[in-house]
This record gives sequence, structure tokens and C-alpha cells, in this order.
Amino acid sequence: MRSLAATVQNIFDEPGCAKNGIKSEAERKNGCTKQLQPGSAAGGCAFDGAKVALQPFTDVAHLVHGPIACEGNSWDNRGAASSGSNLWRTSFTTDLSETDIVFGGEKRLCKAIKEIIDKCDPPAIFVYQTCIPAMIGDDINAVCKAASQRFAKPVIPINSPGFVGSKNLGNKLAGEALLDYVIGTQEPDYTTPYDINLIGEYNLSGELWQVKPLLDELGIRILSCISGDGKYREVASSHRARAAMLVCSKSMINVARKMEQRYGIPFFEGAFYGIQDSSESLRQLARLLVERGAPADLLGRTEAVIAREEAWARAAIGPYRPRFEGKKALLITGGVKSWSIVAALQEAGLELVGTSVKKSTRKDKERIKELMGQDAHVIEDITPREMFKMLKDAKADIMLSGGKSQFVALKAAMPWLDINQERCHAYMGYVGMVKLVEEIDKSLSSPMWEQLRRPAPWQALAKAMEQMQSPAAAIACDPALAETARRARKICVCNTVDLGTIEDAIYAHGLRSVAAVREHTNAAGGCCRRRIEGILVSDPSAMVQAAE
Amino acid sequence: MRSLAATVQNIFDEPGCAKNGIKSEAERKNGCTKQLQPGSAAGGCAFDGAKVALQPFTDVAHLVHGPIACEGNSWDNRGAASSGSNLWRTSFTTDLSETDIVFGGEKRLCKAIKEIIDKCDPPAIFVYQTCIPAMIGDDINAVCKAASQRFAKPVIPINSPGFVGSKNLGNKLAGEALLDYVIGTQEPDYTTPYDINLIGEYNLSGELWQVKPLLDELGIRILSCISGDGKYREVASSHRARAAMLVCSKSMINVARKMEQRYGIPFFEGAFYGIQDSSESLRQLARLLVERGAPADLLGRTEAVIAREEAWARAAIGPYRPRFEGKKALLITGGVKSWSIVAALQEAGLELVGTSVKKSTRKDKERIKELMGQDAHVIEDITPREMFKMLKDAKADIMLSGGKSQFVALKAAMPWLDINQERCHAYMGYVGMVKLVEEIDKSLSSPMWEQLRRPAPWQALAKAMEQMQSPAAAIACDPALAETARRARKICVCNTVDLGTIEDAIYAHGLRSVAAVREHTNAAGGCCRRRIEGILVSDPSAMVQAAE
Amino acid sequence: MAIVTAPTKACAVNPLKMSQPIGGAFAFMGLRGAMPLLHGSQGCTSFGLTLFVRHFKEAVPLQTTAMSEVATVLGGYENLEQAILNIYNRTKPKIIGICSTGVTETNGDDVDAYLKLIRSKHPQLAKLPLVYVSTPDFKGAFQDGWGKAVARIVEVLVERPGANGLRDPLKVNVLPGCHLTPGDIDELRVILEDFGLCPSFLPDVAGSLDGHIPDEFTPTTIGGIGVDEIAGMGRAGWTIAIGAQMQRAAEVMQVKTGVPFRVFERLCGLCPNDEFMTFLSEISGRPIPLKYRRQRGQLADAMLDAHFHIGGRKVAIGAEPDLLFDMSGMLHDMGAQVTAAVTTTQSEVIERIKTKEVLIGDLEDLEGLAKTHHCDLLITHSHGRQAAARLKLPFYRTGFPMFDRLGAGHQLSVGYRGTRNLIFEIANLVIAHREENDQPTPDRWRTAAGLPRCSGYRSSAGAAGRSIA
Amino acid sequence: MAIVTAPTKACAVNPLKMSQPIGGAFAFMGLRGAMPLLHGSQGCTSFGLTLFVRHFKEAVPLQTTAMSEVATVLGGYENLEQAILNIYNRTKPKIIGICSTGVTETNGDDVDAYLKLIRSKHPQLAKLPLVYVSTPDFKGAFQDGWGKAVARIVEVLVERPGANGLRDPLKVNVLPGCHLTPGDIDELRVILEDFGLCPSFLPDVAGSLDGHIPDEFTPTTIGGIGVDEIAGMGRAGWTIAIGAQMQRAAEVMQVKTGVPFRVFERLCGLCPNDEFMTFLSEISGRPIPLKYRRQRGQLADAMLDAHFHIGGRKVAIGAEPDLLFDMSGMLHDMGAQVTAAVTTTQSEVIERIKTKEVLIGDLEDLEGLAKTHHCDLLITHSHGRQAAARLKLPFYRTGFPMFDRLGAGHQLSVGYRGTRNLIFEIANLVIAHREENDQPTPDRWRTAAGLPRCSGYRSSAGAAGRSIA
Repeated sequence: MRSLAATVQNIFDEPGCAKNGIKSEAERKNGCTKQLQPGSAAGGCAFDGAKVALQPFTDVAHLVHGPIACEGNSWDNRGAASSGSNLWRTSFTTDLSETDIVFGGEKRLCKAIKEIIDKCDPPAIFVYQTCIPAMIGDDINAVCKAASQRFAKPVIPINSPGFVGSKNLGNKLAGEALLDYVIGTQEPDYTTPYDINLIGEYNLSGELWQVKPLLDELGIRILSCISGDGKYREVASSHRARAAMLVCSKSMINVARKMEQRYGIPFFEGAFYGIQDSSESLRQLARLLVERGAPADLLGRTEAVIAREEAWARAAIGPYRPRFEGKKALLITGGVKSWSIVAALQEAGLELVGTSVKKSTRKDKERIKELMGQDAHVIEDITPREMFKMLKDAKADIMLSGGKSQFVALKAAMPWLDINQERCHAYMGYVGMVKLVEEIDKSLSSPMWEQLRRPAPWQALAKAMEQMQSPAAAIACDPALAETARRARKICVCNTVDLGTIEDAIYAHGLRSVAAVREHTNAAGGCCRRRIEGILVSDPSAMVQAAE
Repeated sequence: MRSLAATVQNIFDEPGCAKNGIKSEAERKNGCTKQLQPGSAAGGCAFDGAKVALQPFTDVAHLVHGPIACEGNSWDNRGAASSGSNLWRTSFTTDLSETDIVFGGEKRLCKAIKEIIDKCDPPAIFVYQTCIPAMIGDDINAVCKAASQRFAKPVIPINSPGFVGSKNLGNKLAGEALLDYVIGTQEPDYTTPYDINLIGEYNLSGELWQVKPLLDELGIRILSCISGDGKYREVASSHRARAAMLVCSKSMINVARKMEQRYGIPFFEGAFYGIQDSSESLRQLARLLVERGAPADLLGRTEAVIAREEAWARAAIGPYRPRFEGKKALLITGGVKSWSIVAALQEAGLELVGTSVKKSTRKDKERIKELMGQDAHVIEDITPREMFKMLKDAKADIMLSGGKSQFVALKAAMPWLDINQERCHAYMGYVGMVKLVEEIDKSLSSPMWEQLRRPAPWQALAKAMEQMQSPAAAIACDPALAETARRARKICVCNTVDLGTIEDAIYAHGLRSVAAVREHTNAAGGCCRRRIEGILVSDPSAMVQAAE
Repeated sequence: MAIVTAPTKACAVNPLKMSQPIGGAFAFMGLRGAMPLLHGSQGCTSFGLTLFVRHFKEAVPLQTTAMSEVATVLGGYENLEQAILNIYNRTKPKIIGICSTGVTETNGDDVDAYLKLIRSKHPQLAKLPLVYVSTPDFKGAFQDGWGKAVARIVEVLVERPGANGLRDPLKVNVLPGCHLTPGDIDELRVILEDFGLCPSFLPDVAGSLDGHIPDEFTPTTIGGIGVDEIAGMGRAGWTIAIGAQMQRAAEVMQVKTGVPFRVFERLCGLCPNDEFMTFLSEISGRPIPLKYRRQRGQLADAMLDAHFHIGGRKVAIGAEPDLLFDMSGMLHDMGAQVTAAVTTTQSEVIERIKTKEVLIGDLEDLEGLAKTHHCDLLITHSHGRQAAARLKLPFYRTGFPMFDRLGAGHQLSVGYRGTRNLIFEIANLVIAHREENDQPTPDRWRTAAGLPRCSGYRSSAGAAGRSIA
Repeated sequence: MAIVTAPTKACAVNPLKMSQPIGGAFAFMGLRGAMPLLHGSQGCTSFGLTLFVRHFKEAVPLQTTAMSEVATVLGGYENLEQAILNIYNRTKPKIIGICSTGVTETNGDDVDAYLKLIRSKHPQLAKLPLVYVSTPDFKGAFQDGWGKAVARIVEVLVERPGANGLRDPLKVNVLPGCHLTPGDIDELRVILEDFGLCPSFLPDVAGSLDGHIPDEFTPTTIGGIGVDEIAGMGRAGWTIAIGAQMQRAAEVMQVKTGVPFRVFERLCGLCPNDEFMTFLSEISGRPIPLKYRRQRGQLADAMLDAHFHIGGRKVAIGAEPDLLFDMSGMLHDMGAQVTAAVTTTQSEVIERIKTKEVLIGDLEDLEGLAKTHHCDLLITHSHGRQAAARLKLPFYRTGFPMFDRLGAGHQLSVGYRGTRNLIFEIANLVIAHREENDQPTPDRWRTAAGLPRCSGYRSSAGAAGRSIA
């Protein structure tokens, strides 16, 4: 068994990584995780990444070995969907106490594993290592090995303590654990020439199910989805697939590449976001399967489905084109989405005023230039402050991003859509893209934005009003003081004329208009015009005359 | 067809009515409804009574012919339960407009009947007459007759406009309509020697279902329940029952008596409230059935069930006896309940401090005396004001009554239970009586009452505090005036010593106690004791010393 | 501009409407020491009473002239006289408010003449205000009765100011529509007081029906605006009318006393409250207090959080005109589509409702429209519960009556804070309903995305959208 | 007196507890211009941040020293120094609040020493308050972190009054526990101000996390109590601590400045608020304002209306000690039985909870107890949703986090009005649940009353009662 450090180094060396391809060997050794900046860092840790990558396995018990923070602060926060077991939603943690820190937590871990098996008897337990037990030397590999033997049940160590690096590194470490302990350990009940793996697809909001019907229609079977709506038995026997699609290249490229290496399963990087993208992925899947021996008619059938779906989607998006005319979108995401969604938005008639490329590969960037032209507004990195300003200045009509920048957009009173993990709508496949367009339309056409952008009433009110002083409310409501206070009220602030003066003037001279009052008193009749009017109409005899 | 006036007179003549029995003929002619007192009347009208009595027929469309007030203000306000159709919960009304008043509403009524048949096709429609169409001369009997023929469907006129009298009269008019138009118009699919009718049972909160299992167990079939959970076909063929139980003697005695007269169905007046009561009713049912030819073993089986149920109920109530020791209950209800519930409460160990007999018969009153002794506190009539006083003065620990006096009891912060129609718990049969005892216990033992009876804090605060005057809040928060205001604050109101004076004294003389401050200033140290303490401990140097 | 459609059915099914007389009686319940009296058969009162008691969960004073069939034939003079004397002797009211009903209107009782006669016969009643308002059941609806009663109260009880009777600009009359709850009125009271204004609410149901524990039993209303305070309303600087139904009462006030008025048709939503705050600031000469500046920010923030859930919803609303106008306006502002709208009576605000068509109809109509238009949120009073259950829709209760939940009297919709809470409540209702009913499953998507066999599954973008939503 | 039981399981299932450091960081979020900084690996911050963002639906400032594996081995000095400088330069904070985590505590970082060194090396930081609080993950829980942080803030930032530094009796310090929402704090602010008192809330999350729309983007907290105001807290007449968790901070305040204090362990319920009002009246020398007299009546009335629905309920509550004490006390007062109680950490209030046993445990324990004891109402934070769904119980969300509903920051429980609304909400939840699940049917009664065949159907009155209820 390799050490954690060796595993990490190995991941940094990943030859399948497009970024790595253009680095020198020395650069590669340095690792690809950006050095964290204390005091200005954001984003999750390696443990977070490992958990995100594996938790969608629905029938597995996920046990976090660490103090309460790691699991207690984070569980039940993801919207992956399951068609079967809900065990993945149950949270298990050793909740290490000070005693454990002093005496070591291995015993508690052992006991915890037993408790879980006694209660739930899951097909497997994934044990996640965290910083503190790693620091105090808890050997989870050894504990898991012993437990596996004792309980005759896979107990898999996921060795990815937070402080070894970023979330992305954690995704890959999770992949390594699958490769080391899970994949290839069981055999499927049967195989077909149409068996595929999806790698790095998490079925958030159940979005996989927007695409699966098309695969079903074509007879393509998802032997294993790693890890959305996944089952332990499926991933354990996933080495028998004929082809694989790497859905999110950033998270699990090591799994795809090593499965190709070890089991000869060819893969391609693809996505189901956007129309072109979805079509291309279906095409590639068919091609790979046919190359591996599936009947060649699959290609034709696939093209037929693609043609039908594209026609439907284009027809569905069509009506929105005129509605989106002249509307500008700002896209802050990364990787594949940075161009696949660009394409879809353009198809719907939106103008893209910028897209971020922070997490994109060179190939991604090329695609963007293709789509948006050479002078595309490509955003390498953007601070929240800049984003806020950009939106406040109405450089864009809508922003699409992940939840992290949600409140930056909203506080600028700008339409915003979540297109990352936390969203509650599913945007995958053709159906999903139409849904996305609908959601954009719903957001853009809401009358709410205009209202929120109006100035607050105090901003609208004259400055003079703001500076006025008024007697205490208490006095105003005291009948004894009321009349004095009443007459003493300043009606015109600019010239400090009080009510008494105005009233006296009205009665003395029988005044009927603001202009007349202005002549006879010192009132300016500007800001106080309405109030003087009020006093004038309040003369009942005058009013009765007018009514007659 | 008799006129409405004749029908009303006929009802007043009711020979089955216990009250009527002791009246002279002249008195009987006068009618038994108390003359309504303008400006101090309460309770519903005859239309209300008719609707209440018949609406529990679940599969009938109940159509109210009148302006919006009659139905719009009153529908969906009763908790009868249905085991089948929910049509009875749908409200139908002709919602008469001014035009209808001028030109007559018969046409609209006709059209309304047709609309209902087109939409719902119910087994029957009950058409309720109200005051205004009665005043303008809409002949609903004629309209219903024509509609029945045209649509080949029973359309039954319920001629009970509000202004002819009380709710109770309305109940009986509803019964007359059943007798005239419904009962005996169909034949049951089959009959058994165990077929009975329940008359005047409305299945409120589904309480009938607390008793029905016992009847089922004994093989007794409810051929028709008039009207709780009733169906049109059942009541139409109810003339084939072997015996009947009149559950609420006040509402439908005419139906029971006339069915005996016309179809030879013997009946008895009974109730399922309380243990003895329930047993007696089961016994009577069995007896009547056996008299009409049912196998005699029914009597023995009935006694066995009674013995079992009584034993269970007594055992269930037993534990509450010590909890209820010394607790006094006030019962404001009427009729059968006035004694049947008395018995049950006494069984549970409650002391009855009073029971109302407003709606009770002489026989009811005799039962009460038997139970409570000759000097029983029997309440003929009680005004809300007296009731409130009685509760406020804690003459009783709990009141049981109908919803009308609910807020009188609650506002006196006294436990109260609803034992009339609007309640949400079912108290019928043995199970229901145990439930009642539980609910009483729950209410009596709630810690809430004690809290609600405590005086409000302002009542508890010293009077001096109440009379204090304080400077306006505005000034208090203005830093410019704060120090002056601060020192000027009256610390001791009684002697009007201000903060500045006290502070000066403390610093000048190094005072450490309230007593010392009292000596050196004019402060009384009574109501202001706490505030002086605050000032004393607020001397930081003193505090620090104390802490060392 | 909405098209207003009148009913064509002969039979109203599941009425939305409540009757005019009890709307009128309700207005009198906001007066201190009042006894509302319905001139009609005792059922008219009994039904109304039960309705109020179930809604407010309070003992409610309401009396009847108990017209019998015979009395109806003879005319109602004697019953009215007896009722007034009886109430006067037994409950010592500060005012009796009399509303006619269908029975006495059909009969043609001349109540104004009756009252003159009664007064002349019984000098002991000289100082007892008797306010009569004509409210036949067969015309109008609840809010009409309320509006008419308030206008009559102003006409009869407000004193014409003396020749040079000066007014106090800090004194403000507020004439709230019957769609405002006691909670709403208390909220407005605090707002006005925070501007240093001294409001008089006519009627003030917050004082009488807010739920409180009296020390003594009182058969009339406890709390509410006093007759003296009403008399002095002519000295106010302004009248604020809330809801179009109060326009007439405000006009009557102006004609009689010269107090200028402004009608606020809506007080739920951001912009309506901006206007309200601006107006209060202008008439009080005070800046908008910090508290409301913060509340405005909180409302804006709530709108942002909630628009994801409320925006795009297809809403079915059944309510009286002013409430319908206010609620539908707020929801429209949040990006919802008011797809089914049913109301009870004519009003000039109806055609300005942001929807295609407003039906003067019943809950059967609302249910039908909600079904046809695939609405996904139902808003009406408690009687809508059956429809909501049948349609399996999230159901927000608003308006009168609300008998199947507690706290009807404290439901808030006015002000920044009230709107904020309302928006949260509706959004949370939608979220909870989605959680329980719309979790994604493999099969739902399958139906949505459709397999080739299932023809017509994608007839339009809208349809596809719906099934996915 | 409740027995307190400690956990015996090795594996916590569905944790109720959240960690100490983020409780500490939360306290700093109630300070103006603050940047809370967790000294640990970046995951510690990221998880906490997400939790706060999901709860408040606001951008939340929270930074990390981003300890890597290597840094952990070498000690955290450099990371801390770099983090502080970075924050200082980039966000210009008015204060940085530093909380340790499990990683740095296990490592034994001497942060106090580090800070001295950092200050000496970087004179530009001289005027920047740096408050450090030790909050290891492996000890205590969320409310402990909050309590400790506030005590440290008082220790470090409150100025000792000068030799004859006089105090202002109208100035009152309020130290709210972390179970109070921004809405609660705003409610208390209004109450205190209505007594003419000038409150300073430490921390004041109402100022920073109430949901508002800033004009400019700011990376630190916006709103909250300023460092200057904290410094002047020693001049107050009284300190009011809310929740037992704040006792220590109040004591620290008294020792340092001599300001006397009073702890209010509960502010939800009738009697606790009576005591609170009495106290405010005494220290302010003002009568209790009319507004609160009316609110008290409304609360009493709400209790009467709601006791039919809440009384007798068997309630399962999972919450941090102070919240548990307050909520369970209020429910007990309403006649409910707190039959299952689970909390997160030790506290002296636990044994005074009105229940038989309090378990320091997790949501699995709560679910199990609720099932065994046939509870019919579940109350805990949003993570309880799974248990509620499995148990098919009405579910009231309270505490932190509440991520699946809107308006968490505005949920009220303090004061007469807050209690009133809470009671209505819970009662309505119970009513709605009963409507949907417990309608009487012929078969339910049959089961309840039992046929002779069905043995044991009436083993006890309790059992029979249950099935009928």
C-alpha cells in the first residue's frame, strides 16, 4: 500500500490532465494545486472533495473519522438524488473527544464500524480520514483492513485528510481509493455490449435522470455511475464496462485513465450541458461502444435520437429568442460549462458579456474563442467586489454562477441563476437545457428587479425633509401640550415658518392658495407645498362652499 | 300536502314529547318554542335547525334557496364525518339577487337543480326554503315536484324558513320532510332480524364509529342512521327496520313516533354518553329486537359485551380517581347529557358543583336528583356574566359545555371542555367516555392555568412605580443631554431624590450600603432599593476590591 | 387590464362571498362599547356570530331583532324598538349599530323613520347614538357592508368643526378596509406613531378583536374607538383610507369636515409601502425612522430570497376585491402569474388587477380555473381547504373567514415587515409542498423527457417545463 | 429534576451538534467591520461558511489561516501572521476575531504568544483589535464557542471605567445567547427602547445578519456593534445576559467594570416575560408601556386558544442547552409533555429542564426516543427533517442551522409577541398535521375500540387514548 504522500504525488503527475500536458516535469512535481493563501482562501479541503465525490453512492455508509466539525458542520448539504437506498443521507461520525485525541481514536473507529454494521448492515462502509486523527497517527488503513476481515464486509479507507490540499485533490484521492479497494472486486450478474460507466457524474437534483431515458431508449446500460445514484455492487463490478464517459474532467480523470489502463475501457471527456454537447456525448458513447463490438446500427439509431431531440429542443427554445434580444448574460463558472453553456445561451439569443475561465483547460478556452470571437470577454479571475460593481453598473442583465457568488448578484438586485451543485433545478440534457432557458426567462422577466432598483423613499425625499427636527412624539400626543406644539410646528423648514403663523395669516386675510400664503408669510411653498395645501383645504367653510 | 303552518302546529302537538305531556291543550296549541326576545335572543333559526338535522346525509346535494347570507355565512361549519361520499360538504345555493327578489326566484331554483344534476348526479337533492323566497312567494314544493318528475330523481323540499321559529323547530320540520317525501319510498336489498334505525344521531367527529364496532360484534345492523354518515337510499328504505333508537330526543321525536305509528317500528330514547347510558342503550336495543323476533341469545351476548366493556372502561377510568379527588366540575349542557355525563364524571371521582337543566325533561331532572342528591345545584338558566363570575371565583375547577360559552370560561382562565357539536374529540360509547376522562385530566393538570391566573407584572409592581414620570425617550438617548438627564433621574420617587444627589453622596462619603445612602440623602430605599444597589455596585474601585 | 366577468350560473357552488349585513356589523365591532344589531330573523345573526367567533376565537357581541314570520308581515317597528330598549337596559352600550337584512329590506321597513319614532317615544335614549345602515343580503358583499357602515358612522358621528375650529396636523384619521386584521391595524398604529403622528382608527378592530383577557365580563365590545374620539375626527390633518372600499367614507369625511384624504389601495409590497412612508414623512415633516429603513432592506432581501420559489408560480386567488387587488399585486411584483382570480363583488380596482380575467364568482369557479390553468398555488379563505385538498395544491389562507387555523387576527400583510413575513410564509409553503410532492425520481424524468412511444409528451415548451418543475 | 445522560455510542449518527469554533466565529459576526478568522485547515472555514450562508442566505465573512499539512508540522505562526496581514491589507477590518480549531489545538499553537510577536513585528496593526479565543473542535459545542468568544471580547475590548467614571443608568448592556435570532434581537431592542433604555447588544447579529441590501460591496461584516461602543459598555447601568451561556461574559463584565448583571435564562413564555418586563420597569423607573400590556393579553389569549392543540402533546426536542431549556419550558407551560430531550453539551440548566431525562446525544437518539415514547411533535434544527419524515411527525424547525426554509433570521421567540406567534405556529402545525393524517374513519375507531379478536387492544388507558387521539 502506498503512502498518502506518494498517492498525492502520483495524482499531480496525472498524464490525462490537459493542464499537466503543457507543464515541465519540474512544474508537474510541484503539484497542480494552487498554493493556499492564508486570509484570502476560499473553497473546501481535500476531505470535502473526497466526500463530495463518493457520497452519492447511495447504499454505502459514509463514516467520518474526526471531531464534530468535519461532519457535524457539513452533512446533509447536497442535493444528489437516489432511486433506491437513502443510507447515504444518514450521517456517521466518530465525533472525537479530547480523550480520543490523547489516547488515539482507532478503538472508537473500530467500535463505530461495528455499530454501523449492527444497525444498518450496508454493503460497504467508506471511512473518511480527517486532519486530527491523521495528526495523532490513527492508521485508518489498518483499522479498515482489520474490520473488513472481522466483519466480512468491505470497509474502505478514504485517506484524504483536509490539510493535504484542495477539494479537487480530494476528489482524486477518493478516486484512488475506489481504484485501490473497490473497482474490480465483484463481477456483474451479466454484461451486454452496451455497458458503459459514467465517471464524475453526481446526479445532483436528479439531473442524470434527464438523460438516462435517452440511453435506455438506445439500449445503452449504465453499468456504473460514479457516483450519482450509484450502488456499491455496481462500482465494484464496473471494470466490465465497454466504454466510459468522463463527465467532469476535473474531478476523476485518474479513475477514467487508470480504468482504461487496467481494464482496457476506452473513455472520452464529455458533458450533457447544452444541446451540442449532449449530442456530441451521445455520439461518442455510441462510437466507442461500436468500436468495442456493439452492433453498428447503434450509430444510426443514435443519430436519429439526436436529430429528434435537437429539433425538439431548438423548437422549444425558439420562442425565447425574441424575448432575449439584447439581453446580456455573465457566466461565472468553469471547466466544460464555461463553453457548453455559452453555446446554449447563444442559441437562445442571449449575448454573452463575459465568461470565466478560472477552472478551464486550454481546450476549453479555445472553444470559447470559437464561440464568442477572438475578443471574447474572458474573465480569468474576478473578485466579489468587481462582480458587484459590474452588475450594479448593469453591464449584464443576468448572471449565471455557482452559489458562492449568489449574494453578490442578488444584493446588486440582478437576476441570477444557480448553475452549480446547490441548484434545485436540473439542467442536464436537452430537457434540462430547455428548462434552463425557461428559468432564465422567468428571472429576466420578473417585475421584481425594477422595483428593487428604485431608490428608497428617503433617498427620493427632499434633503430638507431629512434635516428637519421634530418635537418628541410624546409631547405631540399629550393633549395638554398639543395645541402649543401644534401651532409651533414648522410648516416650512427652509424658512422656519410655524403652523400658527400660517393659520393666523389664512384667517386674517382669508387666503385661498399656496401662492397667497407665500405672499403673507415667510413660507417658501416648495417642500412644504403639500402641507400648506392641507391647511388650506382644512378650512371647513371653504370646503363646504366648494362642495356646493 | 299540508301547509307549513299546519305542519308547525302538528309538531307543537307532538304527543311523544315529554314536556308536552304535562301541558294543557291550550298550552300545547300555543307551541313549545319560547317566544324570541328581540335584542337578547341567541341561537339559530328554523332553517339552521333543518340543515343541521339533514346535512349529515352524505350523498345528498343540499341546495339552499335564498340570498347569500343563509348559506354563504354558514357552510362547512360542522364536523360530521362520512365513510363514503363527500358531496354533503359541497355547498349549493341560489344566491338570490335583487332581480330575483323582484321577479321571483323559482326559475333560478329550477335551473340550479338542473345544474346540480348535470354536475353531480346525486341520488337526491334536498332544497331548503329560507325567509326571503318564502316572503316573495316562491313555491318550492311545486318546483321540487316538477323537478322530481322532469329529472326522475327525488328533489325534496325542506320547508323550514328561518323566521318560522327556532332551530329545534327546524329539526322537526326536517323530520317531517323525511316522513313526507323520503322514508318508505325505497326497499332495502335485504333485511335481517337485527336491523335498526338510529334517529337523531349526527356522527359528529365520527363518534358513531366509537359504538358501531360493538353493534357489528353483536350482529346488529344499522339499517339507517338519521342522519349521521347516512345515505339517501338507507333512509328511504328505513321503514323496514325492526327497532329504533332515538338518540337525541329533542330533535327528531316526531320521526321516531310517526315511524312507530306508520310502520310499527318500536323505539326508545337513549344515549351513548357515559358508561351506564351506553350499557342501557345496548340492552334496550337487544330487548326490542328480540321482542320483534330476533333470536333470544342476543340478550345474553349483549350482556357479555356490556360486562366486558364496562369492566374495561372502569379499569381505564380508575387511575384518574385519585387525580380528580377534590376537583369540582360545572356542567352546562342539556337534555340527556345533563345526567348521563354527570354519572360518568362522578364515576371518575369528580365532584359536580352544578349542572344545567335548561333543555332537560322532567325525567332528566329526576335522574339528576337521584345522582346528585336532593340539594343538587341545578341551574335553570345562567347568564354569561354569572358564569364568568362563578368561574373567576373558582367555584369550579373545570367547566364542560358547548362552544357558545367557551370564551366565557377561557377568559376566566378556567379549564374548559367542549362537549357539544363543535368539539373535535369524540366522546361516545365506552371508548369515548374514557377519552373524555383523559381530556379532563389533561386540561386539569395543565400548568398553564396557574400561570394565567397570576397577576400581570404591572399589577404586581409597586404603585409608586406606576405613577412615576420619566423624561422622553428621545432625550435619554441624545448624548448631548444625556449627562444632565442622567443625573437628574429620580432614583427614589417617593422622596424625589435624583441620581446626581445620590452619586455625590456616595462619592463624598464613600458610602457602601443602601442604609448609608438613606442616611445621607432623602432616599427612602423602599421601591428604589434595587436601583440604589445598582449604583453602589457600579463603583468600579469598590467592585475590584471586593473581587480581590 | 383585466376583463371582469359576471356569473352565468343559477347555482353558486361553495360560495366565496359572505353577506353585506355582517360586513356592516363587523365595522361596528371596531367601536368601543358597541352592540351591533341585525334587523332580521335570528338566524341571520346566529350564522354571522358563529362565523366571527370561529374566525377570531373570541366572544363577539351581535344582536338580533328576532323577526318572526308574523313580525315580518306586520313590519319590524316593534321588534326594533324592543331590541333597542332591551339592549339599552341590559348591556348599557355606548352605541348601537343597526344593519338591515334581506328580510327587512324585502319587507320595506323604513328604519330611519322607526328610529325617529323610537327616539321621540323614549327620551332616555336621547344621548345613545343609533347608527343605521342599509345592507340587504341580496346585494353586494361583506366589504360593501363594511364600507357603507363606516361611511354612515362618519356621517352620523363625526362632528362638523366649529367656525374657526383649527385642526391638528399631527392627528390623522385612518379608515382601514375590512381586509386588514387587528394585527395589521396595530402595525399601522406603531408606524404612524413612529412618525410622531396621532392616529385614530375607524373602525379599530385591533382594540376590540385582538384577543385579550378582560377582567370583567362585558356583553358589548371591549376596546375599539370611542364615540368621543370619532366625534373629534374632523380636527385631523389628514384622512388615510386603506383599500378602495374606504374611498367613500373618506369623501364623506372631507365633505363634512374638510379633512383632505388619500387612499392607499395597497399596503402589501415594496412600492406601496415606499409611497406610504413617503406620504407619512411629508405630512409629519419627519424623516423616515431608521427602523423602517432597516425593514425596507429586510423586505428587499426577503424578496430576493423568495423570488426563486414564488417567481413563475401560477397562482389562483379568491378574495374580496381590495384583498385580491393587494395580494395579487404583491405576487405579481414577485414574478408570479396570477392565473385564476375570483372575487365577490364589483369594485373599480378589479380591472386594474394584473391578470387576464377576474370572475365575480364562487370557489367552484376558482377550483375549476386553477385546474384548467394548472395553477400551483391556491390562495383564499378557509373555505378553500376542500378545493386545495382535491387539487393537491399548497394552500395559503387569507381573508375572512379563517376558522381552521389559529391567529387569524394576527396575520400581517401591511408594512415592510408584514410583507416580508407574508412572503416568507408563502415561499415556505411552496418549498414544503415541493419537498413532499415533487422530489425528482427516475420515473418523473422519464415521463418528462418522454420515451418515443409516449406521443405528445412535448407538445410545447410550457408543457415540458411544467412536468419538470 | 431531569437526569442527564452522557452518550455511550462510539459513532454519532446524524449529529445534532455543531462545532465550537464556528460558534466563536459567529459571535464575531455581530461586530461591525469584523473579520472572523478560523485558525485551521481551509475546510474548517469552508464548512462553517457554507452552513452560515445556507442559514442566513447572506454573504458571510469568514476567513481561514489555511493550515496545510506542512504548516501544521511547523506550527501555525506564519500562516496566522500572513492571514492577519492579508486581511488587514485587503479588507480593512475594524477587528479580527480569531478562533482556534482542532488542528491547531492538537498542534499546541500558542496563539496569544503569536499575536504578541505579530504585533511587535507589524506596528501598522497597533490599533487593530485582535481578539483570540480558544475553541477546539473536540470539546464543547456551538453555544460554548459563542459564550467563550463573547467573554473574551468583553475581557479584551471593554474599557475599565476611569477612577470616578460615572455610569448612565439608562444605558444597558445586552449579552444575547447564540440561540437568539436577528429578529429576536431587534424585538428586544424595541422593547428596551420603549422603556427609555439605551441598549448595546454584544454581539449584535441583528445589525449584520438581518438581511439587508448594502449599497457597496464589503468583505467584512456590515452592521453590528462597533468596537467603540463595546469599549464604552463599562458605563452602563446594567448588563442583561440572555441564556445561561452568557453568565460568564456577564461576570467578566462585572469584575472588569462593576456593572451589575442579571441573567434571563428564558424569554419565551408568559412568566419569563413578566419577569423581564418587571425588571425593565424597575431599572428604567418607567411603567410598562401600554403596548406590552396589550401584547400580554394577546399572548394569554393565544395560550388559551392553542392549549387545546399543544396541551397533552408528547414532544421530542433536540437543541442546544439554552434553546432546549427555553423551548421545553414554554411547551411545558402550555401543558405539553417533553418526552424526549436531546442536547449537545453540558450546561447547568439541563437538569432543570422539565422532563425525565436529557440525553447529550445526536438526532438518531432523538428519533429513537421519539419513536419509543410515541411522541407526536418533533422540534429541532433542519437536520431533523429526515427523522420527521420517517416518523411522519409534524416538525417545527428551530435553532441553527435552518437551511431548508426561508426567514431563519427573522424567526421570533422572545417577548410576549414572539411567544404568541411561536405558539400559533406550533399549534397550526399540529392542526394541519392532524387534518392530513388523523381524520376519523370507521376503521380507525374499529381498531381503537377493538373487536374481541384483536387481543391486547386495550392494554392500558394510555394506549387506547393514543390510538383515538
